[in-house]
Amino acid sequence: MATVLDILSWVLLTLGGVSVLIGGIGALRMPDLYTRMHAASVTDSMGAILVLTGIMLQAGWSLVTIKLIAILLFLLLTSPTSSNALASAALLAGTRPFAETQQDREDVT
Amino acid sequence: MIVMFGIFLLTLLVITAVAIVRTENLFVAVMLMGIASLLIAANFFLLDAADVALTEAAIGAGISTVLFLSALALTSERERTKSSRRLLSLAVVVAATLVLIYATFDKPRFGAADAPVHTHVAPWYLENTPKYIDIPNVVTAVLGSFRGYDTLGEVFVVFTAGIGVLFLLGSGAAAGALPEEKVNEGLRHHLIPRVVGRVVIPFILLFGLYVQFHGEYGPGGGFQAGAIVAAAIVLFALLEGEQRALAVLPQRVLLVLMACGPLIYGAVGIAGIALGGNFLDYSPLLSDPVKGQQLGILIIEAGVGITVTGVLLSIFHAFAARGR
Amino acid sequence: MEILGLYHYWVFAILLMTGFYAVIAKLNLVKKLIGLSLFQAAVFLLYITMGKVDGGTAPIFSDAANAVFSNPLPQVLILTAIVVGISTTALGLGIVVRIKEEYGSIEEDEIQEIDRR
Amino acid sequence: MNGLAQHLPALQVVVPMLVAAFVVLLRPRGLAWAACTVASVLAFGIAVELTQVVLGAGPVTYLMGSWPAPYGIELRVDALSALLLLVVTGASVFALVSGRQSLDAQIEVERQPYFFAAWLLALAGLSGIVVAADAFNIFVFMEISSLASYVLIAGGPDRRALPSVFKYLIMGTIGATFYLIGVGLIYMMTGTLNLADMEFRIHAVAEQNPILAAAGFITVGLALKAAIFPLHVWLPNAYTYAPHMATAFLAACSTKVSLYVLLRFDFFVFQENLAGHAFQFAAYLMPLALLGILVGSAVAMFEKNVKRMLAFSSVAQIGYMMLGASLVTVAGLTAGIVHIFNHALAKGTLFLAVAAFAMVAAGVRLDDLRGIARRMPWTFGAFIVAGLSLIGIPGTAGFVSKWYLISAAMELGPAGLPLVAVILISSLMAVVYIWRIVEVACFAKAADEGTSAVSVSPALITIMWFAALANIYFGLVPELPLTLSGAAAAELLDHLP
Repeated sequence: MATVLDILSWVLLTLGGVSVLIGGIGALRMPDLYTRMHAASVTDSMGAILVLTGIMLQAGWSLVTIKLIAILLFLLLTSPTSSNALASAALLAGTRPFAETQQDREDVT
Repeated sequence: MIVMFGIFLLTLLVITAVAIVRTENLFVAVMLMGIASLLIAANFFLLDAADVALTEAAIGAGISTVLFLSALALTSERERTKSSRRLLSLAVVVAATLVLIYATFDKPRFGAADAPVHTHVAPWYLENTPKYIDIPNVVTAVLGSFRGYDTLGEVFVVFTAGIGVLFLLGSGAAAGALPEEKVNEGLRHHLIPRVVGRVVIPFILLFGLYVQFHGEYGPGGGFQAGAIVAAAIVLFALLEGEQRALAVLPQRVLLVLMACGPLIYGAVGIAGIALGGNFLDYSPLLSDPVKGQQLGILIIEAGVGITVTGVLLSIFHAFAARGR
Repeated sequence: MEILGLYHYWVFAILLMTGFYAVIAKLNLVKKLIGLSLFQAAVFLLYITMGKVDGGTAPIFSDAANAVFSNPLPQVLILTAIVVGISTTALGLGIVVRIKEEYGSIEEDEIQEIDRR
Repeated sequence: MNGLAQHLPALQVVVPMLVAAFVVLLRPRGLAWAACTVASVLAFGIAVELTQVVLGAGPVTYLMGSWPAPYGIELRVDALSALLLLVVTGASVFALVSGRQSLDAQIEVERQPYFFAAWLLALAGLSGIVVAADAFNIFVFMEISSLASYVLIAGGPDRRALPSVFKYLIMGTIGATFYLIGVGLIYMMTGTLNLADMEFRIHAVAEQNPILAAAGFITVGLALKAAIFPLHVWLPNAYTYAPHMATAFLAACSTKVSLYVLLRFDFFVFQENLAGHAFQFAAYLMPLALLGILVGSAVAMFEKNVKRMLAFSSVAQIGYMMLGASLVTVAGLTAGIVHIFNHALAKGTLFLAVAAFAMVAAGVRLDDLRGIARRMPWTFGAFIVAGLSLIGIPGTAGFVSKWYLISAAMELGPAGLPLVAVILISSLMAVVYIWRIVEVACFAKAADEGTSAVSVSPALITIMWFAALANIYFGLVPELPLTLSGAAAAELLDHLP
């Protein structure tokens, strides 16, 4: 049982690490703010969930797990909210999506 | 493993630091500074300094970033001129770095348990904390009692900074007389952040109280708690608008909070004298000296928390009131 | 382990001097304050590094018997120093905001120029 | 009463500090000045009491929180600290009692509570540094005093106060951080923060790299704070644009407290422990002291703003103090330390007089002071007395310290002659710059007579004359400062083998 849990937790941790990595690469390589945010949200959602669940399995049933659940809930609440706030702030400030401008330009020519 | 992790974090830190100096966009520099603070905090955690890590994360990455951002909103976001005296500065800096690196070679080995730091004064604290104070967190014991006078000084440093900012920028009291259309509405028209904020803010406040009163048992204490509570109220002000935040905690109340913390701390110290001990001696507070110490630490930590909250909020409002 | 130890001290030296460079070479006042924060943060690293003991844990007593604890004293000092640092930064920013209001600039050379007139 | 007497070292710091927290809450804002003055007078009383105890029974120590010495924080008051306490608290009392009118004119009433709280915090911070016997505690109180001084200086009505105070903030923080690095390196090698314990334990590791680096960092950091030439660049502007009374307070004591810490470290902690300590003093600090004396005086001769002129003169006077210390003899140290006291008297009086001039004249540039001697004969008289003391005319306090300094230099034999020459040349320069003011004030025709309806308050005139007469009194009867500084010098030096 312990081994199964251990393996499971490492699988989750690895997957979580991979999502964080993907998110990071995406945030670097994507062309404009909105797509970058889209990529970074992989880190926020998948990365956080997988890594925290992995750690929970490592920690076993204790106070630590409860704290981790609290952190996870907090992250699940706040990170979409901050993404929303960021995106609407960008829109208000007049940042246009890259793909759209590209499309517009093609339409004009 | 831990070694590799440490080296990784430190390398990242150096890269961030260089980026901070090189970027010309101040906004980016401030954000990078926040990242650097978080990296430092993570590194502190690896070095067994949980309390310091928590403080650095709350103050270095949180409060300091907020302050820089509010100052940037009032000034400008880009550096206009570049550096001056570059070669001279570079020469000075490189020379000093070499001196510092030269100085590292006689240092006690990293982590050596027989280094003078670990053999002279510190073991006394580890030995005597259970005996005299009997709380699990030795850092809190040293901070609150053995070196409580330093902490008193620290509270006054925060207080001085608060006074200074209020002196320079005015207390923001004039904000009440603003015409209606100029009132800062925060994000009142943005539904999602407001709803989530309403859910989250009570829990942040609760967490602040937990950190405040859990300081004797685990990482935490007045400074961290003050920063967290202040952060919750700043969040409220951002979401609901300055006016509402000021309606909850008017400037005058903040000023009282600011001054109360040092006064509470000082009163505990004076009580020590009145009851026959020295200044900041908590043992005579109760008939059982150990209980007296615990009570003293509890009270002064509360004083610290109150001051930090009051000062940080006053500073925030002072900056915010300037923007209009 | 030896290298890691020295590496900590070297990173301290490099961070310190990176911050110092920003303070003396940059003309933008906010940038100077950012450099100053970095400069102070480096010192925190120096103190905490020297408090580490091999195989130690945070100096908080728990049920685990005969644990090795890291040194609490540098941690206490740095708690104080962090708060001192943020206080200085806050006051510095307050001054910068007033300078901007009075001079309309936060660049050292421009301010000197205005004063010379 | 005996019960309270043993707590004096703690009360010295705590009283002004707690009153500061109280002052910001005072509702009728005019009360702030009164509360601040009362606290200052109390602090001065405590300092006098402590001085008597120290003169009678030797150094006093106090254990904060009753924890034993290297573990808790210790306070220690010896002859040197007693002298500094007298200077710090005395300067505060003089400036406050005489300064109500000037401060009211320069600081808006609604901002006054903050200003006076900062004043008391500066006072508490400076006293805290002086009584502390713990390296880190010195850092904490250094920061209180620095932050509070920044606030005081930024209160100046001229907008140029702001860039000057920013520069001071940057350089002051660099200095404090350098000090912190030095303390950290020493702590790393010795494991202690208590100065006495540090001195004892540093023996074993004295020759190692970190200690050498620490000595360098601490010296440079404190030299920055003490405005020792060439690290004085923050000082002239900061003193010029500060509110006049804040200048009078800070110029009399703030750099000297940093100098005091420097002496503490160099003589208590490092003296016996660094090879060639005396030589290092002679090789590095003495040339800087001499250059500081000459450059400071020379620049002062050409300054057009009186406050800035006096500020540059301060740079030179700090040079005198360093010169005395860098001789590393009892006579030299006595001279340097007694000059801390005498210079505070002279410079404090001069700045009080300048504050009085500023109330009547349009400004404090030389041109503004045309014919001021006829309009303000009393103020001008006090100015002259203090100026003579600054120059070092026999019969004034300034003469005592210069005389001691010259005789200390003569002890070196022929090698001392260049030092004597520098002291004499600089005194001549002081004659020149004081004379420039006298010339303008007495003989130049006033641009616009009778523009000022303001008259200087009797409190200011009284206190100014009191200070001026003190200059003469301590010139004729210099027992008190000489006893204290002699004892201090002996204490600093009895560490020599």
